[in-house]
Amino acid sequence: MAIITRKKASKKPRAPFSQRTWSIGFFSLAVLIYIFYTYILPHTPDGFQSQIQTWFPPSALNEALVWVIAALGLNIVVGYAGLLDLGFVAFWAIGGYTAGWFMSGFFNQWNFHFGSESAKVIPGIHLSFWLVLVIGALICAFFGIVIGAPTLRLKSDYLAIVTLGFGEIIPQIFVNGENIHGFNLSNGTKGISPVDSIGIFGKRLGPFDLNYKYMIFVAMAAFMVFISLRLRSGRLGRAWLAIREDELAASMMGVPLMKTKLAAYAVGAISGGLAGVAYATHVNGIFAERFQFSISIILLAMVVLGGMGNVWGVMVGALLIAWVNSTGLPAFGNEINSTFNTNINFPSYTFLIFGALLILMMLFRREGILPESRLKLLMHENDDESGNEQPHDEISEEEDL
Amino acid sequence: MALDSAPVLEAKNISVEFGGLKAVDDVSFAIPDRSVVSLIGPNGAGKTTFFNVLTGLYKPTSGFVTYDNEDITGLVPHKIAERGVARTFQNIRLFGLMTAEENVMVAMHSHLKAGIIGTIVGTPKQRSEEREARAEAQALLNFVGIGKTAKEFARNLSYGDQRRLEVARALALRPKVLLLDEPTAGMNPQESAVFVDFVYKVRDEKNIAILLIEHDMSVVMKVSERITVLDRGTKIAEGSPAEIKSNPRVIEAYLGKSAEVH
Amino acid sequence: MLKVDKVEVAYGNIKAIKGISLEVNKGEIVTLIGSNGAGKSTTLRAISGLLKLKSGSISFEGDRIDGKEGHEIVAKGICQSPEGRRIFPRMSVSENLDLGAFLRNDKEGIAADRERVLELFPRLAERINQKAGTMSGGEQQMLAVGRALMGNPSLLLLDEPSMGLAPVLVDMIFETITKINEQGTTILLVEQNALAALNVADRAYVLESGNIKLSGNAKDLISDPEVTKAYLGG
Amino acid sequence: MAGVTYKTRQLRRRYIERSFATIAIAGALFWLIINFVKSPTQFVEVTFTGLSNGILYALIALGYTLVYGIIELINFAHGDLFMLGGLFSAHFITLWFGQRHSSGAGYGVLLLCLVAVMAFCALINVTIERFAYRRLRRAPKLAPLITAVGMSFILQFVGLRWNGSGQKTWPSLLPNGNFSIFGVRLPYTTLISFLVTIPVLLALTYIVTQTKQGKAMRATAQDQDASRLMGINVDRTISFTFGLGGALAGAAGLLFEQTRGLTSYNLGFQLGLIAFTAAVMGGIGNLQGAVLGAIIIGLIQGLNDGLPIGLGQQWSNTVVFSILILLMVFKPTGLLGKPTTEKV
Repeated sequence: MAIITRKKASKKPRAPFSQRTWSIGFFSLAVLIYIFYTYILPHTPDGFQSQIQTWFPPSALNEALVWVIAALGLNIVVGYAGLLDLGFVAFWAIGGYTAGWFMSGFFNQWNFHFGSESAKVIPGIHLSFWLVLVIGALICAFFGIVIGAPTLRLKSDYLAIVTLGFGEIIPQIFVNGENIHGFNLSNGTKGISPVDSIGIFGKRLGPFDLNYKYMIFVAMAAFMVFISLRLRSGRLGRAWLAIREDELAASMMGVPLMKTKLAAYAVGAISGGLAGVAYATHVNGIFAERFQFSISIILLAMVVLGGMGNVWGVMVGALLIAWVNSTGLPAFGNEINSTFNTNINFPSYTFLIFGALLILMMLFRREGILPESRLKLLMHENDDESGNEQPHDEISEEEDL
Repeated sequence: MALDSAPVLEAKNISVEFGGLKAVDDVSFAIPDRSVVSLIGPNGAGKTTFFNVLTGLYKPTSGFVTYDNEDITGLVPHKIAERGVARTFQNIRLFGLMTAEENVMVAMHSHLKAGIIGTIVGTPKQRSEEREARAEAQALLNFVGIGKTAKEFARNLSYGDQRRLEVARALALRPKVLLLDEPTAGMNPQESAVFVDFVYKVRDEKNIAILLIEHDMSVVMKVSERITVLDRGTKIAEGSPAEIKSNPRVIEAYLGKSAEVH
Repeated sequence: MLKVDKVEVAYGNIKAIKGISLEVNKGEIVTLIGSNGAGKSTTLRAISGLLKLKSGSISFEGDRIDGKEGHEIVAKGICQSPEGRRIFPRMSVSENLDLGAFLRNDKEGIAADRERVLELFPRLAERINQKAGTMSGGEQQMLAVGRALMGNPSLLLLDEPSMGLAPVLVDMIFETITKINEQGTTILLVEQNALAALNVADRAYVLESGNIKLSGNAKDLISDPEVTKAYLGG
Repeated sequence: MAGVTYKTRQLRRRYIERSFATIAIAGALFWLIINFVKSPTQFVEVTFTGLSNGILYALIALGYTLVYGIIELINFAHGDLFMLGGLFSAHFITLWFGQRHSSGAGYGVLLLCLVAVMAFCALINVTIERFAYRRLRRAPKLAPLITAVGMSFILQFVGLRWNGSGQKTWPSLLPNGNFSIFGVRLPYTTLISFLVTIPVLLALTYIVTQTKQGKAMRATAQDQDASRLMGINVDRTISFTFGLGGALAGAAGLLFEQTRGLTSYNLGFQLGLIAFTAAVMGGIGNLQGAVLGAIIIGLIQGLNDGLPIGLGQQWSNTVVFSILILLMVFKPTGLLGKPTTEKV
């Protein structure tokens, strides 16, 4: 069946998103927030300060940034390459435990210090935070490839299931890892705590140096944005987009499917690892039971709500959801309860709010808050007035393709 | 005419079965270098299946395919593509949400060398490579006559421009063989006539062989140096346009005067 | 009986048929011919309610049927044997035939029609318990036509019944089409095999690029130079 | 000769896969035999526990497979539907009808509850399909999948409000204690699991293979447009399928609540994931496959959790999901699934 004519689209293509404007905006906002918390907030009236502490505590901001880092990685996998990953929490967990192993007194049978600002007398492996970031990223990239290599041949649904299984296995290994043939891998449910603080310019950051951590996390998020944008505009990014649109045509144009998908997986995993390390220093420990399926889903929600494929959209989505989840909802609940003298447990509505948000977005604004222009077209492909599906050739692919 | 030159792509005794049904049965076929040859046949004759074997989408049940004297049977599609077998699709399969330029650049994937790190850092080498690729893409778009549409999404192009973009994209592989799957489907007679000239232009200026699957007989007869006719998976005739036109088996296959033959 | 009036159908922004009008009268065989992509199948799919119209109307025995769901249109007595057969491959021949009579409750009538179909296509009787997907193309085609007949249609739509069949079978299919028509079923036939279709049809419409280019008596069209040209490149 | 390399490559791959499978199966057999020799009665007991878990999974897995078979959607909310079924049953029996012990009246209520809970879950599932999934049938695949995840959250929320955040225990109307055959002691609950599940499975088989509605379902699963041409109301058939899956989940919910005596709002997720794995293992979309996969997974879990030489319960999920991943890698279509032809 063929297509006869095609009305020439009268609309001029929209001017490409100005990445520069966005970058400058991001940077300025980050600096402004820093100035506000460090220099202005202490001089404001107490009432205002406590309001800020309730609604926008700096620790929540830091945590939100950790989510941003991970969501940006998932965006590469889901948003760029179109591979559904439901087990992203695994990389987060692996990153976290990397920090636990190399930045604490956990392996107290050894005593090895390198670049860390912690006291030399404390046994255990103590490496510099920056080095651990690299190690965590590498380990995650390795696992990304290991899990990806045999499974990326699968069709999208199956891939989702396998990643989901992976996301269940890894945390369980850590939960049960207290005694693997006598070796304590993870300290089980007790977790690893405390984790060394970040050292920077010879200074050890204490648990209350939130503003320094903020800067570090902002820099990491900026790094992920940079990587995303650079890759997106290059050879690999084009191949990812092509695969997302039409895998078969892409392979016919010389794009190696496996290698390209693996690259997406590996880069995504790296960001998961970075987020894991950052999170470990943020909460000052690693606790196996936190790594649940819901983390994978929340990350996916961030990517989807923000606008798959658009780093800025994903960032907005991640900040918003992380904030609602950690402080927005409880603070809002307290406000309501004290105003109306009610006693509603608002955080227990998280499920409802997330569920409703996901469904309503899918029904009414599938492309997300800040969509990539192409995604908007994609998501509404078949709901034009005619509602007729585009016919396609049926090419039966053989099993081993 | 280039029919006497050595074959650049050759298929020998290809059979393809789907669940016991033979879609292609023992078909041999050669594309001489720099020739324009056509594959015709009624719907369901196995043309597209055969095409899919040449490009690696299907693996033949038996037989083999060689390209430049190298066995490429059963290689995955991207390996065949990067060696220099390019194709277009019967129902246009562009990357609709990428610009025309990006579409062409995707097909340059195998020629570009930049790795992940190089891309992130933006090494001078990577930058100049990108620049050159972009220039080459623009040149290809100009070549097929849609140079002005470089920054438009492929899906917003007119139908004829989409067909041209598909050719530009295929040419970006720097192929020695270009396989065109019903390129004039949905074109009116004037557009088809323009297309005939375009095929020659591609062949002559890019120095490549062209294999055409086509329904429009006027196009096939005008453009082909040799025609192969498939019917129900087997080759029933092969020869020059004049020979094919007067071949009774071909007339039968097309017009269905089957009673006399059987 | 069937009246298609200025119908347009689009896939997305792309118009596949651009204002087609045609009529089928009771007892006729009408054929719709044209090259690949001319919009033949799209027309049939629109009549069967699988595609939504962009504009125009379709009426059947005086009632508007455009905008109705597929199953409602079948209930009115329009059955289709679709392009590419579309039999249910993982079901037996017998089950496929039963599905053709899905909306009917008259056991006797169904049994009679089943007998009629198996008489028209004795091969199906031999394969009655075989999985439909394992049969040859020709047998699948017979099943597709037979399945549509099981709905006891007053109007039968046939989309490319000869596609990919061996010549012997092509002849057989066209003979059967004539037979079905003689038994009282009106037929709208879409074909690429123009000559064969024109031979059995009363009237014909020639489609090109989504428009009707020619129409008239089938016998006249056979000798029309334009038709010959379109099919063998003059 | 050209062409040979490709054939040998294919053969080699097949050979590697075969030997891998043989080694894996041989290893599993070895493990089973050792355990059997070590403590035969325990072996038989855990086998039955595994089986009774397996058929419970089967009820849930069928719901996944039915829905996937017909509209290719992984219905993430299905496990949570099962959870709600359990909650409904607990309230129905214990609170609304006040039955706490095994008795004649209790059995009557139990039967009544079975009907009620099946209707309840069927209704929920049909409603979900009608108001969410149906509108997304033409959207890219990711959209309905994410919607299903959202639905799962909403159902969990309902469970959370209804049940509270902790685990709740409930009295069971089933007879306590064990019976023994040939010296092997089996709990009555295992027997009852079989007594409930087998008729339900038979009824399902009957509906799908013998009735008109079942035929419509199978036809719709194979080809929606062709089904329309047969006069099948595709929307209604899909609704019916969701209803059927929901009813099975409801039955599973009741069974779980009565045999384990507990409810919890997040139970559906865990069990749903395992049941889903079972459906995939059997070849998603294939009904017998779902039952087979569920029984295999139930057995594996039972054996792993209960045998003297095994990884133990804390590794249960890891074992199940590792097997799933291996299976996906070597046989992506599942045990009974057929290679799909993808429409591209």
